[in-house]
Amino acid sequence: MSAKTYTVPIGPVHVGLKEPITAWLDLDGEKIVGARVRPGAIHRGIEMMGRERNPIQVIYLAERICGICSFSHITAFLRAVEDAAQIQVPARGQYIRSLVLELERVHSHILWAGVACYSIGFDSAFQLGMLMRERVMDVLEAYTGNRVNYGVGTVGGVRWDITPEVDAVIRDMIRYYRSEFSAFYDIVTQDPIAKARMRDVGVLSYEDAIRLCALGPTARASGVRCDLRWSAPYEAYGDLDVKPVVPQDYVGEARGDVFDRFLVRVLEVYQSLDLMEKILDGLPEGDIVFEKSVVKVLSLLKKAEGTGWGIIEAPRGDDSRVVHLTSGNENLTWWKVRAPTYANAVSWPVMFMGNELADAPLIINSIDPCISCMERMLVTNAGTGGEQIMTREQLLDLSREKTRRLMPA
Amino acid sequence: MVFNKMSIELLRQMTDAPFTNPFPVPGMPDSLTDALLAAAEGKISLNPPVETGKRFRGKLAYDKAKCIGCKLCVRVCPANATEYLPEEKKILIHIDRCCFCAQCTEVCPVKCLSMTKDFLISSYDRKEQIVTDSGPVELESGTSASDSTASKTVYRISPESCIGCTKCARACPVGAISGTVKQPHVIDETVCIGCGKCAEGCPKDAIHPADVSVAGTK
Amino acid sequence: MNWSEHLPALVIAIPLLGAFAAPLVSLGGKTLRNLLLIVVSFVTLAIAFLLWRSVLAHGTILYVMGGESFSLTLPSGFTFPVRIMFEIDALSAFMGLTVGIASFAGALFSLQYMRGFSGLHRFVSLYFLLTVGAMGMSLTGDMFNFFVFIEIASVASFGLIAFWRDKPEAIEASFKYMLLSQISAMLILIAVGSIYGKYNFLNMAAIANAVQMSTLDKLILALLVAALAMKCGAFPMSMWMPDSYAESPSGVTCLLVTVSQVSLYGLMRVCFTLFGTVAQSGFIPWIFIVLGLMSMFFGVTMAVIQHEIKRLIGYHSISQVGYMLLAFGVGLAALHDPRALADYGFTAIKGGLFHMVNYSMYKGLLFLAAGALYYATGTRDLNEMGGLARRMPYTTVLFLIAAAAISGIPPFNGYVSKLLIYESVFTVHPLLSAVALVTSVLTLASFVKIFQTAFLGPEKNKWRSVREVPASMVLGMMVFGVVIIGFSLFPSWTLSSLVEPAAKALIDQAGYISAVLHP
Amino acid sequence: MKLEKYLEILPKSLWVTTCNSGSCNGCDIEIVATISPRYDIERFGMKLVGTPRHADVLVVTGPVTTYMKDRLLRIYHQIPDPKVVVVVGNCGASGDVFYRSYSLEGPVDRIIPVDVYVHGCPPRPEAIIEGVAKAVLKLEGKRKELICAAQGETE
Amino acid sequence: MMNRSIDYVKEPLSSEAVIARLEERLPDIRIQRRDRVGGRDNSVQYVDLWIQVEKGRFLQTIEELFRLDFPHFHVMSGDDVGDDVLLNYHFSLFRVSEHGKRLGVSVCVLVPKSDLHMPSLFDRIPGIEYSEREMREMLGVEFEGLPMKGFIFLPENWDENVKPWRRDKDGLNPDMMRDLS
Amino acid sequence: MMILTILLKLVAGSALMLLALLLALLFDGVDRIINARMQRRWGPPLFQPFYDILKLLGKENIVPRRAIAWIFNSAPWMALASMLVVFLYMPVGSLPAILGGEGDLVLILYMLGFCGVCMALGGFASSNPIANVGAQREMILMMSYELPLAVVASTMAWVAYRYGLPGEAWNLETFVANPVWNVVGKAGILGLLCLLFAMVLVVPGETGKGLMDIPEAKTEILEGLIIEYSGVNLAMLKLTFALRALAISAIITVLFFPLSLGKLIGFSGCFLYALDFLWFWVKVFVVLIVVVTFMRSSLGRLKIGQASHFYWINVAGLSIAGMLLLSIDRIF
Ligand code: SF4
Ligand code: SF4
Ligand code: SF4
Ligand code: SF4
Ligand code: SF4
Ligand code: SF4
Ligand code: SF4
Ligand code: SF4
Repeated sequence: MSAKTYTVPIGPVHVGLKEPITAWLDLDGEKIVGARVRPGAIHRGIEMMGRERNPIQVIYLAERICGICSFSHITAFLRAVEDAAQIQVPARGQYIRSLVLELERVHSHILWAGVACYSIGFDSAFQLGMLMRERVMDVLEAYTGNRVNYGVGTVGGVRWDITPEVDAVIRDMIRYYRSEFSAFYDIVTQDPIAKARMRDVGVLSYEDAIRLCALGPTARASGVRCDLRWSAPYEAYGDLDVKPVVPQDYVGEARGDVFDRFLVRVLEVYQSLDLMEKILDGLPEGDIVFEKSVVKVLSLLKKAEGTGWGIIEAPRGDDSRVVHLTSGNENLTWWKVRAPTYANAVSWPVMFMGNELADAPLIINSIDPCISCMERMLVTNAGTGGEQIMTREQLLDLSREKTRRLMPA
Repeated sequence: MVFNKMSIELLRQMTDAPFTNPFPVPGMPDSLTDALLAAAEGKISLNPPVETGKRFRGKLAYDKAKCIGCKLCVRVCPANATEYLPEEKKILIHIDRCCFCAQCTEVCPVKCLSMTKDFLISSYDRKEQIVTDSGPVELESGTSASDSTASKTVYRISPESCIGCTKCARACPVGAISGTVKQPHVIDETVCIGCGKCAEGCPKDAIHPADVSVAGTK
Repeated sequence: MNWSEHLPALVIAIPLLGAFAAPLVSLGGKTLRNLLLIVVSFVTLAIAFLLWRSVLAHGTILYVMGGESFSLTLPSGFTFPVRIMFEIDALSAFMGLTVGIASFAGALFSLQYMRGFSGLHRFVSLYFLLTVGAMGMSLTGDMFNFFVFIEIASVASFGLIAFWRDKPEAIEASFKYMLLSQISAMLILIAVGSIYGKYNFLNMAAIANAVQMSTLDKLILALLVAALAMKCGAFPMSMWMPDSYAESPSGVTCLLVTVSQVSLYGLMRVCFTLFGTVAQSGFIPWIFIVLGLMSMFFGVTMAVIQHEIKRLIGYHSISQVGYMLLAFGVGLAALHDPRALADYGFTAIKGGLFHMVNYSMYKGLLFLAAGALYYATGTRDLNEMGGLARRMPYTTVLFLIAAAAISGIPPFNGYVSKLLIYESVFTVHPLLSAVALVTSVLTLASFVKIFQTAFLGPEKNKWRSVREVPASMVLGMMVFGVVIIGFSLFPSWTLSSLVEPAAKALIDQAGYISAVLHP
Repeated sequence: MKLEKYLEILPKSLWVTTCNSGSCNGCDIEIVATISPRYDIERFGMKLVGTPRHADVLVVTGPVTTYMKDRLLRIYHQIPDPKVVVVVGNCGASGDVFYRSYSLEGPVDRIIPVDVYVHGCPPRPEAIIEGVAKAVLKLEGKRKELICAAQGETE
Repeated sequence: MMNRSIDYVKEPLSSEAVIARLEERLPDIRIQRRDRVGGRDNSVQYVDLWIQVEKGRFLQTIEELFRLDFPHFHVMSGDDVGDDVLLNYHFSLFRVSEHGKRLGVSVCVLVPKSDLHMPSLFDRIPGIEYSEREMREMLGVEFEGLPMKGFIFLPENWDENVKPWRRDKDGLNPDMMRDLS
Repeated sequence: MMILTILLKLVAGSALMLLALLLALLFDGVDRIINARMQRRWGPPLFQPFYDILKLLGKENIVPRRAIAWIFNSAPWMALASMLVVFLYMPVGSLPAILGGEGDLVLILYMLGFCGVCMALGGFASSNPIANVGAQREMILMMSYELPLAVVASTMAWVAYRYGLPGEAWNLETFVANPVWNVVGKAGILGLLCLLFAMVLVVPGETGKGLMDIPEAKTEILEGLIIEYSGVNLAMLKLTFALRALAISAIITVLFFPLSLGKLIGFSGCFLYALDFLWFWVKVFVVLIVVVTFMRSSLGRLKIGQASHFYWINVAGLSIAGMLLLSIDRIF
């Protein structure tokens, strides 16, 4: 069936500071022959907002850059602040930060794997993944008090300590995943349909991954052996031996397709389990924060002057923050947020080319931008039949009228 | 091809009990209103939600009487959720703006703020959610980092730097600072709650925090 | 004298007269010429109808040119007829009627469609000549005449296909058509010559009576089958079809479709009537079956990838012809075995014949609708069109009717004829009906595609000003539309009074012979 | 169908579409969690649908960026009447941590009428379920009023 | 430059060697070395370099980095500092080589407001696209050789002349800031 | 007499169609519950699909401004009607089909196809690019599974003819009266199994679920061709989807599982009819659960290219193998 090329919009509903994306795909039949990407639908001006707030307030703002790798965001931010103000985090604080980072990675990767299944219509696998994810969510809640946006980091350390109970819960969880997660892993990686849907789809070659500065699992799936936990160890990772997970070490070759990205992520779940165990075993005694009085921290930061750069390996790739503090100003002078998707999104057009429309959500998803965007990716531009758009006032009128209809006087 | 691993897993899962937590009722009742009424009268029992963690941070509770109006919570609140009432020298909390970070409870020098376990908060009108006073709250331990420690932070004035501008005395919410104009001021460490208000306004940067161990209570 | 006796002559003479009168009448102005076009084609249709009625009422009609009596076939002392003779049995009349309808509808349509082109008097002449050719082929009872009429039709077709002489594609298509026509004409001529050489006569009934299955006869049969299969557009000799259908003016295309059906009719006549039971043995039926399957499948798969509307429809012609070949092949295979014939052979033939007339109708309508689209938008490229349903409601509905018919959507006539085919050919092997079913679905899909790209979808800005085509064009389409709906609403009537007599006539070789030889 | 009869059936089959107008995703993953086995909102006859045309409930998260404002309105219009709007998460209700910016137009109730707010940042899945239950109560309340009004007329 | 094979080097240089090399080749740059410590014993885990260069030397600096390794580009940060706009390009070298050997390199350039132009690195490092576009729309720096000019973050109907991060008259009006709640 | 028969058929026909509608919805509920349980979820109430439909009936029916209204609005009704009509030609248990004489397997296949076309047309008529994509996929899918379907149907008819089953070859009642399994030889059994499997694999395509949930793919193209539908139209489409699953399962049941419980126990007369009537629906439900619910739960979705490859090569191959085996069985 030769068809004319036509354009289908994807997005723009997507989440996070820099990640929201609108993509217009030029299709020839089902084949993508052109792609334009326009991020910024959800540009909230976070960097601007930060200029009017003090670092303590910005922690929670940074946390809400995105709720999935929220702890990565704040760790990167805190490291930048600590770099600028020359603050040294106590070892126990560093270990706990690493621990939460790994917990977050587990939660994020499992979620991603589930959603990837969801976007290929493999609902049962999605449900299975979600079911398994609840365990790490429980652990996060038990330790931090929240399932999402844990609020556990603060300048110079963390806010809550790992108590023996928490320790037990985490070890329990590690055991659970060690025994149960393989079910999910096997089901998906051995499923012929899942394989057919993910193999050789959205390929990003090794060279392209380098040129386009791809990060994290996206780059690793293309065979780039990069992992900040290894090449630039931060927090406790210097004491832990982290090996970048690249597909060539496991299946012999790295094709840089969605399947490889899947593989890298699920394998990293296992890696994280090992890391967590090591962290718990080696947890040093001592303070968890360099100064527990927030007020004191604030006055210290007020005096600090300098630019700091924090960079860490978030679940999706490295996450950078640059922060500038000026002495005498309690608020940030400026800061720069660079979430991993921001970098990985540049690779989308390359990944799209030559694939089918059916692959588009999967490809978008494959760099793991944010979850849940998928089921409404295309909504907003759907049927933009130029319907009349009303203002809120008109809407209120209408709704009053509706109420009147509903309630005959 | 039809019998992939998933199908076997599905058959297995068929035999497992559902993982679903049937909160509040397993399915939609004919009339939810009636069901809730019945539950309120104790005729039927509702299923509880999945239990929250020990450190769970729910809706804020505010003990207005205890508040000293130090505005520290306002300073740290990332979400603009605490509003200072200058006439009363108290605050009120917009729960609809709060991000449940517990930063205010941590910073509050008199611990008049606390996070409850209440998370089933939804409303038809978000202004319903403003907390003005929830009365005295029993504090649980372990809700904040500074709780478990045996020392407290107080502020001290370096007499050599102080020019006696009186700003700090006027700022101190608990009236811990005394002194006369153009004379170095002094802080009563037993009264000082370590809010840092005084240090904030000092033109000479003469006030600095110090940790003291608390022997007794208070 | 009863004028109705002369119907066979009239049905040829009137369009012929029209052809010669056209240049003269055109001098009298446009209106007069148009009037001529309409009146003559309508009269032809009317006569064809009357002819058919009378055949149904009175049985096979013989009309002998230049004889003492129009029905006297055997001049005294002769054992075989030597005259120019029309032998009109139910099948011929059935074909004649088809030609009449197509000619009338095409004429109506062309009236407006061709407006604005020069040399229209030539067009009218050629159009009538084409009608004459097609009509003659259906009615004649003489091999040589058949050849002559084929030539008339071919020559008229060249002219008409290349009517837009400034378009190189048209010239090319015409050339292709000419080449193929000439080859097939040549083959026919050789065959006819051989027959004459061997049997010394050309009358079909007489040949049928005399034929044995000698090597020469087999050769003759092969030649005729090859030539006519080529003319009717069976795979793989079908390359001319999409081109010439695409390039000729639409009013003509619908008639060309009928001409190809008449060629198919010729083929059937040759196989069933001329050679009859002697042909069914051996592999002739299988040739038809295989050709049919290939045509079906090839035609439709080629069609699916086209994006030029008339070419696309042209490719469907190939696949539709495949159905008929398949049906006739199965019918032919069953011809010698009365039980098989009763079980499925006759059904297959009925299906084939019904499909033939259905095909002429809906294909004609499709081409006219495609012409209407071209008329309105100036393009035949589907990719250019879009959203026209809002602007051209009549064309949309008529196209939908034709598309439903060709895809065989119940209860349209196409469904009935295809059903007859499926439910008979499967007995030979299930694969036959499976291929037919698949072809049908592919046809459906392909028409959904045309329908959606041209009529549905977002409206393109450039078509904002498009308007429905003029009334006469709509009327032309409606002629077909009404016939299709009629067939669809009264399938049993159509089958029993139109198709069945024709089918009986086709298998009734003895009847055909005896009508001439033992009147 | 008579409205009160209809309002009896509507709460049993609420189809939900979500719109993220600039949220941090925290709420969105909790919304996804509600369809996961542990919370399984399908128990209440609810399901997530892909297009606003099929939806009865619009769940909005996020403080509404300028870019998303028109899209949000458009989605709202695409939902056939009667419809319910639920704001999940405080950033949609009030801006939450995003309270001052050059590219925000929210909160949601400044753009479209909102029926129920679910507070939390993010709310737990149970809180979302409870919020939807509130929406159901609201619908049931309307129904009661209708029935009362009808009885009042007959008397 | 263009036909250099695209790969990362596997044998890293030490930070001292890199500093020496850069200082030798580019006499007027200022390099600040920052050791990042961490872990149980607070040892140096990795090193960041902060390099300050004149605008005129910028491309040459980048060339030098290319000679060392393909500089992986992270992000560009920047601010309006009065008469100039400060741009910090954050790169890293040796990111796939050895444990702890990645070298963060921030190249800081002051771009005078009188001539807000920078050479684009897009042809060398395509991954820089978003950052350059962002700096263009937020701070008003034009990158020569960057083909895409559309907004990536600001809404479509944004006034092209307003650069949100500028602190002068080109920046935001106070009334453009909206309070929520 | 004539009029009486017509009247009787009218009543019986309407009743059967109504029953089919109810059962289709009921099965939808069962399907959702079983699906949920297999995923360790609680699942919706059994009558959820009824609530959904009732609700949709009361909702506003939006016709997008750019849509071609008459096609957009009529397509769902036509689709539903074509699916309902199928049941008139379906023998239920030992009861003959209500319009058994007038239509047969070919007509049913056509109706299934026609239903797909109607939905595709509706999608096309909504002038939404995504609906367009969905509708195109629907058409491609239809073209793909048609070959195996056609092969199965023709082969079954051929079997009926060649093995001399009493009754008309294409008529479904023929298969009910004489189970094909009893007449064929060993190779034939194997062939029939191939055909059965091919047919089972066609089901996801026909119902658009599971691995063939391509035209509506929620997470790819947001419900695809039904994206613009709402209100009553959407209700009709939902009913159509449910009926499609029921219809195709009923066909499988009739062709391959005609076993009559009533005859087995030796019932006759009214009892036979009543028991077999129930038994028939039980069989259909079992078929549905296996071929629809279980398959859709355990498989992900293919891409349209893969789907048509799958049907044209794998499933068609399977069906042709079945055909050959049966031919061999007959000849030797
Ligand atoms: S990458 Fe995704 S999960 Fe991470 S911050 Fe960005 S939006 Fe959130
Ligand atoms: S910090 Fe505590 S005491 Fe101070 S104003 Fe806030 S609530 Fe009151
Ligand atoms: S919990 Fe956080 S957001 Fe809420 S009032 Fe306290 S400081 Fe503000
Ligand atoms: S007023 Fe304060 S600063 Fe000035 S001399 Fe006295 S003590 Fe020192
Ligand atoms: S103690 Fe107080 S009053 Fe005295 S000099 Fe210092 S600030 Fe001024
Ligand atoms: S003395 Fe200073 S720190 Fe202490 S309570 Fe008063 S203002 Fe706060
Ligand atoms: S504010 Fe500073 S300078 Fe003023 S009185 Fe207090 S300590 Fe002294
Ligand atoms: S309410 Fe909080 S968690 Fe939810 S989206 Fe908004 S910022 Fe994120």
